Amino acid sequence: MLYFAWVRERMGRAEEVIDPPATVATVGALVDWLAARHGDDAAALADRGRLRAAVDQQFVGLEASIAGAREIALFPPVTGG
Amino acid sequence: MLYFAWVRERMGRAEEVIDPPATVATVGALVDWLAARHGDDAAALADRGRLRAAVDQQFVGLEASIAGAREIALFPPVTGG
Amino acid sequence: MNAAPIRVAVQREGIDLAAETLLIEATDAGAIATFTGLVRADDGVATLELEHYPGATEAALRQVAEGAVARWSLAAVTIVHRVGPMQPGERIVFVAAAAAHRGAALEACAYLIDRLKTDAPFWKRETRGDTATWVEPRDTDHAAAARWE
Amino acid sequence: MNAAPIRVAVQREGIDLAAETLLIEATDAGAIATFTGLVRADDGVATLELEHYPGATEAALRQVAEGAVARWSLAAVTIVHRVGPMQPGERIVFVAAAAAHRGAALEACAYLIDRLKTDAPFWKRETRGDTATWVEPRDTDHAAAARWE
Repeated sequence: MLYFAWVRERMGRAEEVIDPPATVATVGALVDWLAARHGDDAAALADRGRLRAAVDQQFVGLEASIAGAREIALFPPVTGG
Repeated sequence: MLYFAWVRERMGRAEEVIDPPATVATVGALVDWLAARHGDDAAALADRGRLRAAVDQQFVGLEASIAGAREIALFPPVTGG
Repeated sequence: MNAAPIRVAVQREGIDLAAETLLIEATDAGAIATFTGLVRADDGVATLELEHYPGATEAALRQVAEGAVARWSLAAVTIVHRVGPMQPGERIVFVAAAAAHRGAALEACAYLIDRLKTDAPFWKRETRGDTATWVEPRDTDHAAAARWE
Repeated sequence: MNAAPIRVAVQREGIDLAAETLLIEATDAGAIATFTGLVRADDGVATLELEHYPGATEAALRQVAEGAVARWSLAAVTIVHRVGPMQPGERIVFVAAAAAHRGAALEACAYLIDRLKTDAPFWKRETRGDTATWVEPRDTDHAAAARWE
């Protein structure tokens, strides 16, 4: 897992290695699983409407599959340029 | 009078002082009067559709008045930039 | 047409406009349109910090550049984006499009910056006094990007 | 709004992009769009010569710049046009618009170059081998200028 911007700040870490059960099939389910681990993480990830994700560096919606994914990132909407 | 680009080349001069009669009231009439002075000038100014003019540095049509004008320029359509 | 050279860079150091200009002018195009974004000081911002997603950022910028090359007949495309801390007046982003004709260069330049604003993983944090704030995305950016779809 | 500084220059010497960039970036705008026209070598042109109407040219360029300032909220406008003989690869014209927001800068930049092409008294003569030809105006230039009316 990679976290960026205020997601990183609220999670208190920029990255971690995770091993979710096979029943966690989508990005949305993964966020639920991450949040369920710890109260602080639940608070950090509470604002689902402002969470964006990438699976193996491809931008995806929360409904996207994470099957076989090696790198998943969570972050706020982008504000570049 | 000022001449630019191929008008200048065909007239064989970049500028001249003229004193047309008071009956020459418009740019178009002035071009006719200039052309009537000399066969070479008539040939140089023959292509009226491709002549543009400025009176005292303001771009005008051939129908524009030259009353009181101090500087009149004849030139081809512009091709800058 | 897809052979137009694409230059994409994400860097911590300042953007060297003279060097970038030399590169894009070397393409023998007749028309070059550029856009430069600068850190504005007007609302009390002391420092702007840009975070990004290494690897994914470069890929996203390349995709934006390739999108422009696919739509217009271009001689070259440049996208340089700065990351890390910056002061007001410094360049955040520079994009350039070179083409034989000015219409293609101007439109491609607008496309590059509009798409970059929504399609590349950058996050801005502004510091005013002791307060750091993450910049929220603007609806107008999404509207600007959407007009190219 | 009409207080935006306007810089207009018609010059025989080469266009110094670094100096022009410094001037336009000094305005504290967040967005700068530029357009540079270069002499193309692609159709065998050895020399391009630009003739102009001294005095009237500067007034026409100033009018084009003022037209942009009246339409958009701009921090600064630059128009620099070269005259005299030029070689392929050299800069003929540089225009720039600085604004708080990129939309205004990009649109104003396109306006400046489109209007300049039809509204300013410049004439181009191309030399290929021993033959010099006066360049004819292009209908597409008038169409591009007309879209701003």
